[in-house]
Amino acid sequence: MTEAEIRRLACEILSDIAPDTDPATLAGDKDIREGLDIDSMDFLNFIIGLNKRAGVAIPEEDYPKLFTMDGVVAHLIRETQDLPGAQ
Amino acid sequence: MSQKPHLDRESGRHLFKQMMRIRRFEAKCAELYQAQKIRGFLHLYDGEEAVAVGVMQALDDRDAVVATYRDHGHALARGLPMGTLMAEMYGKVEGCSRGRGGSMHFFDRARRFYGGNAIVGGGLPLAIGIAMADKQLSPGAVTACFFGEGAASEGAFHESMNLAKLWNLPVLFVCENNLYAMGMPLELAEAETDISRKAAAYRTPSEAVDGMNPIAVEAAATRAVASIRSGNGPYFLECRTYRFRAHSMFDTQLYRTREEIGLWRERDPLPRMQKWLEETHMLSPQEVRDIEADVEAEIGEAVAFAERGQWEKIENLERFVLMDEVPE
Amino acid sequence: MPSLGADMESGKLVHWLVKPGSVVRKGDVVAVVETHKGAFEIEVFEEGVISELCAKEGEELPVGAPLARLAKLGEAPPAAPPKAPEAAPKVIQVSAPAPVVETERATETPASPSVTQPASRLRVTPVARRRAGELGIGLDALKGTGIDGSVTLADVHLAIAKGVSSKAPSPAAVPTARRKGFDPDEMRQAIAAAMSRSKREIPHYYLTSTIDMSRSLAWLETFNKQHKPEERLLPAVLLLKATALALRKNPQLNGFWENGRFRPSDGIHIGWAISLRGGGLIAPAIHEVDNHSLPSLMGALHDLVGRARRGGIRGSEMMDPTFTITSLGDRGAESALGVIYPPQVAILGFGRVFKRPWVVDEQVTARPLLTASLAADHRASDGHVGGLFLAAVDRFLQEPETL
Amino acid sequence: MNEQAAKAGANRMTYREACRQAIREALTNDPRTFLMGEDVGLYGGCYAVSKGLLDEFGPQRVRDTPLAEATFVGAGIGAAMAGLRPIVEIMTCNFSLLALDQIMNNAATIPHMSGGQFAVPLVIRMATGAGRQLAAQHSHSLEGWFAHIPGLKVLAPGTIEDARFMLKAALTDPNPVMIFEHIVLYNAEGELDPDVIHVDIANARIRRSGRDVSILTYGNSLPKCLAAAETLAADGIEAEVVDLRVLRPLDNATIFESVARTRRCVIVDEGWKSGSISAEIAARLSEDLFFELDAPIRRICSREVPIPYAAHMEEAALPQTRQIVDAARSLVKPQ
Repeated sequence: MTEAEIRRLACEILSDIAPDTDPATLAGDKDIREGLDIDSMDFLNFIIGLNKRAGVAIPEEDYPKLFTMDGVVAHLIRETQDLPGAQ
Repeated sequence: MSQKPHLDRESGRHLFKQMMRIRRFEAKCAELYQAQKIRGFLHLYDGEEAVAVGVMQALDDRDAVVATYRDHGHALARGLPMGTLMAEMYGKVEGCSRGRGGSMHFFDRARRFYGGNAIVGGGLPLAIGIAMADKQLSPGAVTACFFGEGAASEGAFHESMNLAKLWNLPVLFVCENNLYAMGMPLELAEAETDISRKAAAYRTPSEAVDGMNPIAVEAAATRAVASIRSGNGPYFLECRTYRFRAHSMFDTQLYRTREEIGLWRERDPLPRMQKWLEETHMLSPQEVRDIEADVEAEIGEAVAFAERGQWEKIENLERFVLMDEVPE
Repeated sequence: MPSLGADMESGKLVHWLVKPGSVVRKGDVVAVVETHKGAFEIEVFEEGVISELCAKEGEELPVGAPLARLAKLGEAPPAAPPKAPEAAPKVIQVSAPAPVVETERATETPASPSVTQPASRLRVTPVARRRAGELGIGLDALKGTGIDGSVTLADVHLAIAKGVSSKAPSPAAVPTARRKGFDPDEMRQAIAAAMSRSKREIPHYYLTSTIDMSRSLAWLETFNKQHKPEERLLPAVLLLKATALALRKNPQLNGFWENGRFRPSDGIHIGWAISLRGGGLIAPAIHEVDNHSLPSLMGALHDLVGRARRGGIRGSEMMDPTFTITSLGDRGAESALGVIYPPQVAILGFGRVFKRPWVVDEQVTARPLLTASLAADHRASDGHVGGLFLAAVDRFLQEPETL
Repeated sequence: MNEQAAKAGANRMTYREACRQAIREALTNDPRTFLMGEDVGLYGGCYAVSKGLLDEFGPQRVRDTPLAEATFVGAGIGAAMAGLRPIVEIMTCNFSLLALDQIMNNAATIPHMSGGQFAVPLVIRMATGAGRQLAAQHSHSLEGWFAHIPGLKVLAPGTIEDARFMLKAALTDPNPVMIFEHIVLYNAEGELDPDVIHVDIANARIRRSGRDVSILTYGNSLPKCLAAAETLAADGIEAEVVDLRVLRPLDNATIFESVARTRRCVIVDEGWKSGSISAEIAARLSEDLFFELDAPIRRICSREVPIPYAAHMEEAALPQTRQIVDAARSLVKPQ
């Protein structure tokens, strides 16, 4: 996946979770949980969404890498490259 | 039967005690069935004990056993602990199949007991496969496959007889011919009623033996197993026997007469064996009473074990439908 | 008008889902009522035939006011309701389309391939009906462009774009509103009322205990490692289950203070405090928490939080809690001393898990610690019970594999 | 560029070849594995899948059986219980009915009935489906029946990749796994990604993404659905094609996620409609996803006749691309 695709996907999932926010305006290094005021259930839903829609495995120990949008992008780029069938 | 079995005091006593364990255990089962402790189908082996006890004498630990739904005798003679069998019939989790099998489906991996199978003829193809695996992984091991004469009507019987010989597999076929497939008399079911002759069509050596005589069965089975172990392929034993009780607990036996049952009763292997052992001074009346007391105590413990047992938790209901791994 | 909570004084009947003559069974949803906590589906608890609708849609009624009258099945309504026009012969009328309308529709839409439904019935797809309900859009106003003339999700969104009248308070807010009829100001008022009453009437006592979470968290880590994200558990479910099991041992904290005495509850239904986006708080029940496995509890919690935020909480879920938990989660404060939600008699607050020094085998070592704070009603129990309860919660959390 | 093309050429193969390579790999890697079935050896397999393997591995590992489905399938079960990892081939799924007793009463029940003491790590492969004018006793799609049975896993490879790698995953699984290879797909050719050496047997796969309607399918209906999606795209309809791959246990999560997103669903299944796997999926969607649906569920299945011989009748009896296009379009753009 490209960076833009990942950002779009992440924002889509997040706006479903926090419909009153605009995740696209969130600074890349800002903690998403604070920025959008989401709790651990919301964050789990975010992980589930990423796992399903991007098809990447996200073990629990990697959660902290996904606290910021920059982190999400970096992690997903790396993971989707390793994915079988990736172009 | 004209064999001169070598029978010492110890093995005579063993055969007698094993048969008594089965007989008394099943009498207890019938009682517990009527008290509604045991449910489902309950098929008693009463009268046929000599077959299982005699055949098991010829087997050792490396061998495999495939049984029928009338499997209490096979399981006890093979050494499955009586308590786990009783617990299984109670439906308890301590049962030999964790309460999922009941009377017709005893299993024991450690003793290579591949199950009571409640599809007539259903165990024969399994025995073929087990023997194939043993031939590769455990040369010298024999698979003893029990089935009734009713199975001889099934296609799987003929397919299995054919494959066993075609592939020269170490299978001991043990036909327990008790003359009735449920209520279907042999002569109404088979064009050739001499079951042992069917083996000839598959070029498999066969013998018919007195299934009411454990010594004769043991002798024949020993010969058969020796032949199989020496690489000659399958062997077929027809054990001519009789069940004294009904097919299952709910059977009014319209298909046979009291007189017929009475005639066979005279050949009941237990009193015959007892008489013979006493006459030859291998067993004193006191020793018989001691054996009875042992057996009763074992049954008492088995029932207590079953009573004490736990019910499988319903959250485990779907456990083992799909396995997480192949058990070692 | 049923009472859906201690802080509810009145409610507005939004929708009738039945009409005179409808046959209803226990558990059927018959109406939608809007309160300051959002809209709730109202269940009926007896079987019968609706003989009269007393409340009109849009009407605000005090708790206790009759909404409708129910006749026994097979019984004619006691007296023909005075103003009901088509009352008399047909008491039970399941679906009786007027023939005129039928022909009208039949000429309007071409013969449809699926013929099982009467053509006169307004066809609305399930998702469109749900969304319209959430947004307060009346279905009758919508034109269906979907298969067989059905109203689809697109039709609902189109209606909003065109500004079709919505029953929601402020039309401008509709497209982003995710809950039915929720008004932050009203909810604030309601919370104020209930909490004031609690502090006024209930003599609270407080007990605090620090719990070493290392075993629970380690167990959770192992479990989650073996499961896909959607099957993973949050620490919250361990807290819920441990609390429920501790309540089983200490039933004096599980129930209600009513008419000057404590009434214990048979089931353990824990109210889980959920903060709503944009402010506000509700604490609907998870039923029979002690009988759930952890995965099933996680499912229940996930479902409940989702519905709370979408506005799909049922009235009974608001009425049922026998005990409340407020858990501050992983970004919260150190501890939470709760205010009891009357008529319940206790509330347990969990703070955030912090790594702190802790003495194990005479050695100081870093451990993840959690502060559990019980606020309980001194009329119903004494501190001794509270202490036993907190100790039990701690003990269960030390044996997560048994939860 | 040339190098790349050469590399790609080496990985181009038929579905049949992929099946054969999978078996060869299994026989090479595990001495406990053997292939057994009617005409798998000397004849080379009814559909030529195992051609050449007898010469390579010998008659113990590639074992011709007499025409005795009940017993050679049962023997596979016994051998699996006693430590081997057999691959049993049933020539065509119509013949599997002769072994149904063994599959249902032994393979699927013994692990549970023995309280977990015995596993049946067995793979049963068989040809399924119609499209070669083989008439009613060689053309049926019975995988949906087997998908009814708890204790079995049921796979339907619809791509070269799955034909190549599902067997490996199936042999690693401790349970009886049935693989249904579609007779029309055997000649299908495709490119194998050299980096993929493993596929799972748990998940459905989205073979084409789209937002307007989900088309759920498997086996030889997959290429038809992909073709339908192309046609629909020209019409501005973005169809998502979900390859079920695993019919038991069904991957609810992927199915629900897709349909919850598109809110419309067409299920394409070469089995008969009554009591089919498509019926099961439709029921699950209406049970669990009712409030997400924006249109009725549609199913395209085989007509309820024994599959006939004559080409025009056979074609009329099977799901065809045109019907899939029409069904999907009617849900997205009714007029």
